[in-house]
Amino acid sequence: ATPESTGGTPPIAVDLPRADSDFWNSYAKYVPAFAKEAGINLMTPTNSQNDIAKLVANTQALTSQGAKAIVMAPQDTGAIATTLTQLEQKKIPVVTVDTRPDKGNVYMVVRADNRAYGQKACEFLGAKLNGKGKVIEFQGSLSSVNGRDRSEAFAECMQSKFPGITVFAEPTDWEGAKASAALQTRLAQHPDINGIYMQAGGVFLAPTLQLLRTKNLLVPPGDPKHIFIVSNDGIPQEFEAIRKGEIDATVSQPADLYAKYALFYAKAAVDGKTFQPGRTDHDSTIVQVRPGLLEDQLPAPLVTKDNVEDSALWGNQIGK
Amino acid sequence: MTGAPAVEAVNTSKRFGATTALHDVSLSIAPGSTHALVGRNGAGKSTLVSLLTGLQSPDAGAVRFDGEPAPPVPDRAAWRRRVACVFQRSTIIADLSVAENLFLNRQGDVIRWGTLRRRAQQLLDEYGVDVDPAARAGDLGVEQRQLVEIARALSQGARFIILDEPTARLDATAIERLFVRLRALSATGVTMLFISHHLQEVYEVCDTVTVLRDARHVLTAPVDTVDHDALVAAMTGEAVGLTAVGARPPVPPDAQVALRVAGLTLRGSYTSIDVDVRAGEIVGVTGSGSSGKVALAETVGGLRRATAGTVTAGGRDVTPGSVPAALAAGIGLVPQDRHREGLIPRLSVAENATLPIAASLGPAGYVSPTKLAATARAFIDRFDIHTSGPAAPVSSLSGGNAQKVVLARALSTAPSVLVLINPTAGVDVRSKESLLDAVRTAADTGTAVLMVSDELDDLRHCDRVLVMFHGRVVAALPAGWSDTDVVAAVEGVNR
Amino acid sequence: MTTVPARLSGIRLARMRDLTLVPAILVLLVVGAIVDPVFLSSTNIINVLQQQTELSLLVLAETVILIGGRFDLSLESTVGLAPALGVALVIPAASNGLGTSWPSALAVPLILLVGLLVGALNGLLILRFGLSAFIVTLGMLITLRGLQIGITGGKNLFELPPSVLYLGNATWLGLPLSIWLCGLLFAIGIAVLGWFRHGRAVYAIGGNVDAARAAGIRSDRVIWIVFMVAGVLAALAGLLMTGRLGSVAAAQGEKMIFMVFAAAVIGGVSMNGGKGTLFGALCGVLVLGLITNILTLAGVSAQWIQAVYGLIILIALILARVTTGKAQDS
Amino acid sequence: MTTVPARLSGIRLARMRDLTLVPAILVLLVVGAIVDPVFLSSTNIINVLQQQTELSLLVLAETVILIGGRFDLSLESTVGLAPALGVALVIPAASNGLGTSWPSALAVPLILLVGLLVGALNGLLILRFGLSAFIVTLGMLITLRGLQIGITGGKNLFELPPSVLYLGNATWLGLPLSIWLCGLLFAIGIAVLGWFRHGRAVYAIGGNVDAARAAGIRSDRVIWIVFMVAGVLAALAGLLMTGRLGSVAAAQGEKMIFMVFAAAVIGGVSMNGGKGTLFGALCGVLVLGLITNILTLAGVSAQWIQAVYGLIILIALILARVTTGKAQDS
Ligand SMILES: Nc1ncnc2c1ncn2[C@@H]1O[C@H](COP(=O)(O)OP(=O)(O)OP(=O)(O)O)[C@@H](O)[C@H]1O
Ligand SMILES: Nc1ncnc2c1ncn2[C@@H]1O[C@H](COP(=O)(O)OP(=O)(O)OP(=O)(O)O)[C@@H](O)[C@H]1O
Ligand SMILES: [Mg+2]
Ligand SMILES: [Mg+2]
Repeated sequence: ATPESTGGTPPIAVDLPRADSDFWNSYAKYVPAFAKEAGINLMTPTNSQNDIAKLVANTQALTSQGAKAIVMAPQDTGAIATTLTQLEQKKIPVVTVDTRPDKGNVYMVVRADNRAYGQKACEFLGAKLNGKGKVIEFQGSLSSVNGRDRSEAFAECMQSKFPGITVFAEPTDWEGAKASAALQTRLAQHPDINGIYMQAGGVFLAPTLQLLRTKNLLVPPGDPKHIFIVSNDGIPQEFEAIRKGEIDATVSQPADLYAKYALFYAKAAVDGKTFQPGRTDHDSTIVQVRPGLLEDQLPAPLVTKDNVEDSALWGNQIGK
Repeated sequence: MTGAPAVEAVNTSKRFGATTALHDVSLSIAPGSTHALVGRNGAGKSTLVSLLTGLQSPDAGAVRFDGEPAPPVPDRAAWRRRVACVFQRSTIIADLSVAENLFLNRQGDVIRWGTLRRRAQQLLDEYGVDVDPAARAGDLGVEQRQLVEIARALSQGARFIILDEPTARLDATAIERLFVRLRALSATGVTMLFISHHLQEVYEVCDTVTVLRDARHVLTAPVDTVDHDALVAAMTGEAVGLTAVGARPPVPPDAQVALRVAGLTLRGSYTSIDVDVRAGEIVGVTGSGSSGKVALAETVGGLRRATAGTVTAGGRDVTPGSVPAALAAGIGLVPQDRHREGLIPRLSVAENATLPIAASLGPAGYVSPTKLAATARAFIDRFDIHTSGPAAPVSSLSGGNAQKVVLARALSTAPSVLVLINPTAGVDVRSKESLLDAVRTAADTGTAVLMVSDELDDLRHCDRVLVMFHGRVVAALPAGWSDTDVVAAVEGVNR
Repeated sequence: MTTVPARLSGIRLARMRDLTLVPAILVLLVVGAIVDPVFLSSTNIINVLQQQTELSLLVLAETVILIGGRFDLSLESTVGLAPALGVALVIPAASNGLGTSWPSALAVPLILLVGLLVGALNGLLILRFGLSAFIVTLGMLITLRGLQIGITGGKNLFELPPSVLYLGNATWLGLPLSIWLCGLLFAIGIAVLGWFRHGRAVYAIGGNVDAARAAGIRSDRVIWIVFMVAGVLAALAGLLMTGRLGSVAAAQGEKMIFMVFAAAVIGGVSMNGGKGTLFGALCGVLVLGLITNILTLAGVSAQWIQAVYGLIILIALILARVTTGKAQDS
Repeated sequence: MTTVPARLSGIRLARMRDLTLVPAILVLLVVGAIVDPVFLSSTNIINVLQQQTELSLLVLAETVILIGGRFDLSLESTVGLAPALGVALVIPAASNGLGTSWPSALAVPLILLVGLLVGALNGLLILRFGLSAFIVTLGMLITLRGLQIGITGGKNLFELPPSVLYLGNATWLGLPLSIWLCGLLFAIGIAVLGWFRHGRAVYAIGGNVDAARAAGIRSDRVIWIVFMVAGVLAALAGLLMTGRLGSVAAAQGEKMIFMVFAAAVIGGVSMNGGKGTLFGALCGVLVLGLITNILTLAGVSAQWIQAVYGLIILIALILARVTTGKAQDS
């Protein structure tokens, strides 16, 4: 646990948000690789198992052990305010990944815009359905900010741009079984559902495909019975499904870039560098969200059959 | 007597922690004999039973059946072929039906409920138990449950049967029926071990008697060679006979009425009961199993709420159906079943005995440990409770000693009215005396006592005895009654 | 005291306790039909039943354990671990397998075996070592879930042998196989608990273990077997879920145990042992399934759905209490 | 039958049961010190203690309820709902408040009041209506969490009045106030349960409610009060957590109830009522806290940490069993 003597470089700590999601496990795999590449003295990553109290405890332990910068991905964005204040007092810079704290300052936020995910999904479905039809949306949990951002953006976009589309928003608590049950029930009620937006491919992809398969609804896009599906995450299995024509698109949430730039900014913070809002050298923009809070908004491309073979997509690099 | 003894305990010892429950005890029962095992509470009788039934294994010594070593402890089936037992503690499973309890684990691999119920009905009829085989066993009264246990043990077909205080919860008729049954079984060559604190029962059904005292074997002899006093002397280690019940001085007619029960009715149990108990008076109440006497006492004690009528103590009406109200009105209660509502097994003797007076053991609800221990020690001395100390959990006491704790608790509040339900059930002769003495002492100092009991020995201490039948008082016998008067009234025989 | 009315009321009471939830179910059916006519369509009813199959198997297992006077929280993680481990042993390392690549025909037996072993281990710790069932199975719950995450690296397993998918997917005579299976297992369970000596022994043990022992019942052995059967049932539930959802999710089964207890206890099974029936528990499962289905059909807003769900459970409970007039214990 | 050794051993045994976990704690301290010297630093130890304050208050509440022979699962959602509702009533609608904008001095009393009301409602349903405590409080758990999500729309509340933040944040004499507070409350709890009439009544009720009633204890009233006190303690835990984390999270308290039971039961509290001590339960809390801290310091890989955690709990349990030699019940 104690930082190895990597030539006395200051140790940088990473806390992983959860261990049971394909997306975050990919992220976890990228972290040590990029750390090595950047010559960072990485402490053994901790894992807060989607529990904010654990995140706080881990942060305290890492601080005691001498971390000079901390990378974290608080899934609950309100509950770290006090922790951030304490870390600020101890002059330990923080980089948050994926989420932006509601309150308190961090050195840099590295994330893709979750509202944009919902927006992109809405626009894709709206275009494919020609502005009318019935869409079922598997929401995450209301108590997750990312889920809420996606839901709100999706709802706003649908309402303003595609009023002819009826949206059934199903709360799932990120559980595949709940999504499957809701889809089954909705299909009985509305057999003419022709679009699905799932907010997390890792959890909802397999249950959805399985159910549609048993209902013989897994037909190619040309078929009038085809249900258009947009997913979110960009894991290899989603790409596979796109290639097979089982789903139509996914938003690739950049696990590799999350890891790479989180570590990049952590190192920069330790080295005393500062950043300004504006374009970056890696195809993204740094924006000032509020005074004292910079956010590097990484690109999150929509992946369809057209660009699914792009080798730059992290889902294509990681193997399956 | 030919061949090996039917049952033998050879130099058995058993310890529980620091308590020696049995010390080098040997017992040998000839085939076909009916053997009595007597001794004071805590002498080790039930412990010996647990060894003989294979529920526990002895620390030293051995058990033999027909000269052969007992089966290994895990082989319950083999034990059950050799011995059946009515345990002192209930082994009824409350949520199962009576029929199923009777044939527990011998229903056959696939159960035919109709057949099972019919067999149960036959068995119950045979023992004269008026219970529906389909009823939930937990809904039965104490004595009905006891009868079910007896019927179950006797029906198992074992050639050796142990009855650990089977009569403690039965009324006179039920006991008589049980004895008829036992004699019949005995005539067919069944061997029996019979435990009771009623020595006259020992003379009535047994041929040999063994006495245990302080975990040791004292004597084994044919019953007709030891008379009552000798038996008591062997049990207690003192060469004094039982003191005859001294007549109580008559209650002065001007003594105040401490307890007045007026027009009390509990639907389904009893109707229009009027009783006055004066300060210093002991009133007995008896009756058969369904006479409503227990329900009456429980109503007075605050455990039940009457449908009509009033209970008045010390001139004030008592709020019905509330034990705290009854306690505040000066009514103390010894409930019927010490396991169910008498004791909190894991708490200490001291805490159990002082539950109602905890408020007086320190300021602001503080319970001073020293005061608690001192109070409890006084109780232990006064009621002669055999325990390792005030801090011992009450579950480690023998049945009789546990009963004394319940009485101690009822008297702890120095009540002006004391309600007792079967106070001496399962209590040994000497303790019974000290228990009843304590009751009399309380009465002598002006406490009014209402004592519900089936035991003529208890009732003898009463100034008058009320007999209930089907929920009504049918007779009031002044002191000096003869046993037959009571029995006739209890059975509802018109005179 | 006459015996006849007593007998009548005794039987009536036992029956009634079993039927406690029937009024609640009827109310739900009516409400559902009003909410949306689709509700009563056979497709929808079959959907509800199929969605409840996994839960119902866990409830079957837990009910028997509860009747025996014990406790098992670890069932929910067996639902995840058993399929995960069984599958990981047969699929190639490239698909997140363990690299053993055993013949894939072994997958289903392996999955059930894992369940059996978990049950046996629970039994060992509880019965032989005398540890508290609650905390052993809670520790086991955490450990097994951790093992699953450790083995799979937290990944969902997507590439499953067809044998693993079959049970949760196939349809026989128009009904999902999983419904047939649950029906069969419940029928067996009801028969064993109601008419077989070994089933009755479970009631006796849960009711009064000393008395059961005195009657010659080998209580430890019976309970141990119950734990093992429960483990197998949980593994089977996991298998059905895997087939139905098409993958082994890292969080498969998570949070189910609360619903398992809810169904059993609403269905009249006592947490104190010795009391309850499988039929009642099954009714409990149905009630929960119908509530979820109706809330989905009614399109209750995501914001309030959970509060409404909780409230309805409380109301169903009160309804059951009122219709039987019996106080519930613990 | 000699009395003196018996008395001695009686006392020794009772003491021992209380000290069951002390060997486990010592082992953990040694292991922690070996893993990382930072472990024994006062900062780290204070951190561990502070992180456990909220759990320990819930454990305090649950232990008293368990000793009284009842059950409360809803504590964990009171941890979230009470601060959320209390805060939402005082903050402006713009910060996700309810729009009532009551004076912010009312926040803390309101929070505690919500806890009290939840406890009172639980008591009402369980004691007056005779419903099963398990299922009532499970229904309540779901309902209260649902209410919180409904009221806040699932959002975190982070514009909190300073009074709400104070308790979880302040430091007195170098120690977080929350640690002082927990210490004080546990001291009071231990004293009341050990030496006061009403505390002993809880043991009596849990040990044999019929006997307690027959002895004149107003068992319903006592248990009702216990539920209300427990509700207030849970609200207080929520307040501390809110202060410590700087906001009311929508999932605040989620999944804590398992740990609450784990701590209590590892600490020797029986699920059957009438048995256990607050000191033992507190040791249970410490054991869980130390294990988590050591695993973090040791840098156990994220993949395996949960499995290791579960295993260590099982081992601690076995250790406790071996050192006391007493079988644990339920
Ligand atoms: N399980 C036990 N644990 C501790 N002590 C016990 C246990 N069982 C019995 N004892 C003690 O052993 C002694 C003998 O008890 P036992 O029950 O054999 O007495 P008994 O002769 O049957 O008395 P009674 O006539 O009151 O039933 C008593 O001191 C009792 O407290
Ligand atoms: N609260 C009640 N409600 C309805 N029936 C009752 C109630 N209490 C008692 N009974 C019935 O009244 C009858 C007599 O009651 P109880 O058991 O008190 O008789 P008892 O004379 O006290 O018997 P025992 O010989 O056990 O002392 C029984 O049939 C019993 O079932
Ligand atoms: Mg005895
Ligand atoms: Mg009676």
